[in-house]
Amino acid sequence: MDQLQFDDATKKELASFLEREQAHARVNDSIRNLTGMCWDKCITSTPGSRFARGEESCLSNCVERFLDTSIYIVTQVQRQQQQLLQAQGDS
Amino acid sequence: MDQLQFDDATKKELASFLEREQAHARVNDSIRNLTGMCWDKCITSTPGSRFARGEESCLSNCVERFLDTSIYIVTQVQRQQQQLLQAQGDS
Amino acid sequence: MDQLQFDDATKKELASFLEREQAHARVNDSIRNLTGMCWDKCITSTPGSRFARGEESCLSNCVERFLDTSIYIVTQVQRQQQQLLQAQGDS
Amino acid sequence: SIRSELALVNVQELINKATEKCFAKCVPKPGTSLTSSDEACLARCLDRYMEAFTVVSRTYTARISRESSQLRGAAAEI
Amino acid sequence: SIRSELALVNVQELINKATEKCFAKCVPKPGTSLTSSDEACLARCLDRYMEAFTVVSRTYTARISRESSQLRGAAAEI
Amino acid sequence: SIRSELALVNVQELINKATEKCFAKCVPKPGTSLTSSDEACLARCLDRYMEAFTVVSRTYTARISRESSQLRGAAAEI
Repeated sequence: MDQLQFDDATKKELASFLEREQAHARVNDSIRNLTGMCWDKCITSTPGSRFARGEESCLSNCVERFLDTSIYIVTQVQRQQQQLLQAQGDS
Repeated sequence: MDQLQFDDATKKELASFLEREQAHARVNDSIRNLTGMCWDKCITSTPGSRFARGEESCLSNCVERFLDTSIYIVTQVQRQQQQLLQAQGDS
Repeated sequence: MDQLQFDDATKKELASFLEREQAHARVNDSIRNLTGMCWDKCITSTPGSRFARGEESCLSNCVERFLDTSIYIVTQVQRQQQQLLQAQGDS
Repeated sequence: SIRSELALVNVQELINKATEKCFAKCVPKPGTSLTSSDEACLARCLDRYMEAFTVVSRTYTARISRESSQLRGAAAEI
Repeated sequence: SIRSELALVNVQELINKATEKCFAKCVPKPGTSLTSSDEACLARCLDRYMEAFTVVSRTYTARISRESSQLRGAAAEI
Repeated sequence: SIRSELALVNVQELINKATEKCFAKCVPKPGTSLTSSDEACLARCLDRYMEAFTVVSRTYTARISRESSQLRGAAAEI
């Protein structure tokens, strides 16, 4: 618990290291959450010695369509906000 | 990451600002959680261009009854604790 | 928010106190989570003035079997990792 | 500022929740693409989710302010 | 103290969980008020939830202490 | 190091999730012991869960790198 002293270059390097690690951790969280969600959606049979027909493609479709959905929804929100701003500018 | 020095008045102001913001964040969390929970309870049809009959009133009833439930349960817990304390005092 | 100065013995004591408390908090979290999960699995009837037949034994079996499952799965993971390491050593 | 950052986090988490709920409702069996009828469902679902948030928010806030004015009233009687 | 604050947090989270589970069980279709039969259901549900917590807690603690005494026994044999 | 600690946390949370999902699937009615058929189900379930994680991870990573190369392409056109 001693006080550490860093010079500015080290501080910057440290900050960018931490940022990269946090981005990495966020990706890991997303993949883990998507695995749980898509597992519930796609794996409905009792687990066998391999995936049942259609389960594996369901998993990758689930990830792709979820990301499509996420992009679509963010775009919708942005469009609505812009319309709101425009309407305010017009009045 | 330099050490900041505040006088006592500033410290107090800062503490009360943070407290207000935390209370605000807790209210936001509650509203978001209630929205998710009441959505699952009340919105059972495919989403249409407006709420289906009864869905909007179900949402507000859901919030009110959940808060009633929360108050009722806390009151019950307190009553039971008091009875416990009284029973200990009698023996 | 004044800076506190501790000698080494106090620092050690503090660290081990915090560690014990964190372990305690983790046990409390596990018990709360298990209660929620086993409640959903075992308590399917409307709550009565006592547990319905089989509900209480279901709850304790749920805890025991979940811990069995947890141990079994960790053992499997470790076994597979060892096989992987061995296969790498052989090649 | 701390305040606008908290507000941003709140909006982001609301959008994440809407995404999760609307994906569950509108894309029950994910196929090889998002069809235009999936997208139409998502757009309506998003509108309804935001409306639900407004209803919940309004009801919650009204209730809290009702309860705290009752508390103040009760305190004044003492 | 830290200890009693942690205990308080634990109790509060337990009560929050009980509220959530019992609301789901006893108020499936929220109406314009909490009826007396809703309240009776909630009271019984709360009692059962706390009893379930006790059963889980007892079983968990007994298992952990059984396992750790086995570990100590195994260590002694080495 | 921070990096390996984060990786460890990720693996532990993955195993916790697999345990939760496989317990739900393979032990729907917990009895007085884990039978050998429960264990066989758990072993297969764990293998499938890890395979699902690999599929999701591969799909997600490929998508992200596709999107960011598109972004770079779009930026180059300006």
